[in-house]
Amino acid sequence: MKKVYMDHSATTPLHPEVIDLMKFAMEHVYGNPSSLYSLGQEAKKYVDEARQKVADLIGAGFDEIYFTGGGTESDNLAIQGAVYGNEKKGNHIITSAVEHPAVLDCCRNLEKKGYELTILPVDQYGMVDPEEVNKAIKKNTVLISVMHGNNENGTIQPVQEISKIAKKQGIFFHTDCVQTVGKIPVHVDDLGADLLTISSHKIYGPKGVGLLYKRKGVRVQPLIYGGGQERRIRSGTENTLGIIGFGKAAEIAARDLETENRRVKVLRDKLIKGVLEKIPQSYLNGHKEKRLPHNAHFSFAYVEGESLLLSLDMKGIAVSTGSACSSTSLQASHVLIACGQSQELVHGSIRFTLGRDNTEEDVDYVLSVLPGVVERFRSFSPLGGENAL
Amino acid sequence: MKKVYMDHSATTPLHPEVIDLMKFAMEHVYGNPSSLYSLGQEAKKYVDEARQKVADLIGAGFDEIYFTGGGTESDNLAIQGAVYGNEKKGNHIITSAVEHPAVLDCCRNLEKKGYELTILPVDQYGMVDPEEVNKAIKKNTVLISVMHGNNENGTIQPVQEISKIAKKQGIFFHTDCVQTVGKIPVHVDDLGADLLTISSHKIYGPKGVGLLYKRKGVRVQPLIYGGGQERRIRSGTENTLGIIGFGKAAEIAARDLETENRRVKVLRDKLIKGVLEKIPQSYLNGHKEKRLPHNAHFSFAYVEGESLLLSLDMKGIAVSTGSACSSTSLQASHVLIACGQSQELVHGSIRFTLGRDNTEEDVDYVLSVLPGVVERFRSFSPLGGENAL
Amino acid sequence: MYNPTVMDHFENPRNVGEIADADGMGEVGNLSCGDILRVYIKVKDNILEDVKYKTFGCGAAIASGSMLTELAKGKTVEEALAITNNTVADALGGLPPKKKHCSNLAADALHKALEDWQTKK
Ligand SMILES: Cc1ncc(COP(=O)(O)O)c(C=O)c1O
Ligand SMILES: Cc1ncc(COP(=O)(O)O)c(C=O)c1O
Ligand code: FES
Ligand code: FES
Repeated sequence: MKKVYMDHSATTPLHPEVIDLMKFAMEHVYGNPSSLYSLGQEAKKYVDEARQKVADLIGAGFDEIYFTGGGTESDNLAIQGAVYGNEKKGNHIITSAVEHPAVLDCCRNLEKKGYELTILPVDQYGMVDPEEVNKAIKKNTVLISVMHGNNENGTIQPVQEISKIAKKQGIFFHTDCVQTVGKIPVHVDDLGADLLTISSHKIYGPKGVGLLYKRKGVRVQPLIYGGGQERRIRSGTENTLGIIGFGKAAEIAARDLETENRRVKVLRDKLIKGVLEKIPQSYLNGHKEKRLPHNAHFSFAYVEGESLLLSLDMKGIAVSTGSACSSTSLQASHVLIACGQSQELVHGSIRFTLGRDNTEEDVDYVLSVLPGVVERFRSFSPLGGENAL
Repeated sequence: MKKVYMDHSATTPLHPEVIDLMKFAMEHVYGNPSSLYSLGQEAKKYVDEARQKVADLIGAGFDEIYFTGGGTESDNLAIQGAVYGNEKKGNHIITSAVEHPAVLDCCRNLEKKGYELTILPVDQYGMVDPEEVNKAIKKNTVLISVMHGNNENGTIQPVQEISKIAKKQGIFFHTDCVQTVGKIPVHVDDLGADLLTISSHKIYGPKGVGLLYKRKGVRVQPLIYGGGQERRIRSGTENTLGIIGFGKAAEIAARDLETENRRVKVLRDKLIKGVLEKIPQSYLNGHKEKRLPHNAHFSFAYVEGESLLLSLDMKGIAVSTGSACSSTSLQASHVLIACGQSQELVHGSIRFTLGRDNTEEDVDYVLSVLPGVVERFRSFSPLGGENAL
Repeated sequence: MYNPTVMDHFENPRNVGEIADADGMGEVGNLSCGDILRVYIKVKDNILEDVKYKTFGCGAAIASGSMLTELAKGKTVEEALAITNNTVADALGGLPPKKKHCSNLAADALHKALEDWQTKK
């Protein structure tokens, strides 16, 4: 059966060049980078090379990169770290309603602990209005966290404008770039970020490793104490193998950024056009232009996402959904709801996220399969047709 | 040149069987375990298999295992998590003076935040007296954390007796088993642990992955919030590759525990005997019998550890030292100091930790090289000889 | 961690030892931080005819002592007084940041030895 993986925003396979380097490292790079003898120093050299590569990818300094156990940890370190590390500056956090749970749940937990939290609303595309940021700022605001590109509907936020406002008021600005890095240019100075999150496994590197960019001079309290690795910000023996793979993935992401994403965007546009043409009552979620080049996110009226997902899986197509039925918490996508979408449409949402391995044939295959699957579930549905909402 | 790696307590090379499985997983297991389609569920199956293997290794239930980013994170999650998660029970923590920094610095940070901390003294071997634990307990004691085996001098603590005391008083008991698992039997019920830490890279698995065992019913607050992975205790996309390697390493550790450690102990004993015989004014640190089977830790009067380490490295021998000069903080080993050793002897301490790759030839090689190296540095030293302290 | 020059001086330290009839001796450091360095000098006609050292310290301390003796030997007292920790570290091609104090040890010990010679003179 044909296999089409279109869930690259969930995770990506390792790039073949990453695999090759990691295979080498598994056999040859086993010292502890903190050890003084040559085997340890050799491992440190590899870790430092990777650090330089990820720094180069985002225009950061070598010393501004802190490796972590993933994007989620980096978000938590940025937010908890900046808040706990700057208690004298204030106790109010601003974020948006469409953030990843790694940001949103972290902030909500701080709210439970007594910090003040403002969650900014978004428009129908999931976009934050910088004017709202301005209005939300108080004397005690210490941190603003707004993501660069949304993991569900692909909308790109006006991060530059928001960071300018933060800077003017002397407030730290964090941005989650897990979905944008390797897809669109991410440069710490262009974005005006004080803190910035990246995860390796979204750019064809291994899972379980990520980084926090921390601008020189920004105070962050560690989440994890111990041996003092990563210049005391993140203790724990370095995940050398993961970091080495991450470094290679970053190098490739920088090298192939333009060509690959131009290629993927063409496929993605064909997919969007085809779906909206072929399937009645299908809607594109997220912003039309200001969106990630690999993201096509739809809601289909009268069908439920998990069923769609499972049927597509049977046909070899891997995608994700914002349906409540599919989530551990049985709650529908907070992103689509924040965009004002009805619960019913949210339940019928499907995300396609393209990547390096996808071809035009893959898109044609999806376009040949999807309409029939949607149609079939609609024929089961008590909604729609005569019973239309 | 001959290469002898004798720093297995710092980290271990990947076991060949672990490498094989990880090579397979790199190519074939790339789904996100949280994804519903088959590729994701396949990844989940691998993660679950690994979870069963690590659970079996320590006699725990499948649902009592929480994967983390390493031993350091597990220690922090156990301690911060238990303290923050049980604020109503109390705010006093008991630990020992010889814990790993992942425990000690984590506890010290809580002390700064207003929690009460008792750091138990140890005897000359680094052993905690259970009677001291009893005396230290207060009404508001919520957690006792005492490690199983020491990473520096190899001394094994009377963990069973301490956990019994904790249990009687209804206090949670955490034990760091990073150094003991795979070396001596570690069973959660035998040890009486409510919380227990293991790290993968000390048992021939990959770095950057570890686990927290949490007995059913013990409340722990997460350090990291987000997608709710690891049953909400540790969010973040699972480090599938690392977890798969860890699982395999655990399987091998269980299988080879007895034979391998009997073999290593014979070599280690030969090393200890040889060193003490051949090198005047050399001292064995840690307990003679109650010690890890692979650990030989010495102090040599009148020489400095970092120089010794570098000279041994030039001869292909990798070891570690507790000398202040070798540490980032320029502070001498807190473990040896807690054992009452003089600063000067601490500076001359060298740790040999043997492992699977070591042979009797390796020991003979060390014994042929070490006395000369020590002698040479003694001839440089302003201490000793006529200027003896 | 250390550059090849440092490693060379570590492996083959120059002028290790004591001078039995030294004209001056200087020792710095203390055991609590593990760093002790002792310098012996022999002075004739205002020239440092011989310089030797002993140390209980790390690789950087051993290399710094060795480099110091090479720098100081044959110099006038004035020239020797002008040797600083930076002179030593630079001659070694640089030391890791946290090892800068080890080169202090060497220069300071030399200055103490010169003081000792001065007071004995
Ligand atoms: C926007 C965003 N932030 C954070 C994360 C979390 O990263 P990780 O999966 O490495 O924990 C993800 C992906 O899951 C994401 O899409
Ligand atoms: C006793 C002990 N606890 C905790 C750790 C930390 O584990 P990790 O290196 O996986 O962070 C180590 C090793 O460094 C250790 O020896
Ligand atoms: S209908 Fe079954 S979970 Fe929604
Ligand atoms: S002598 Fe201790 S760090 Fe150099």
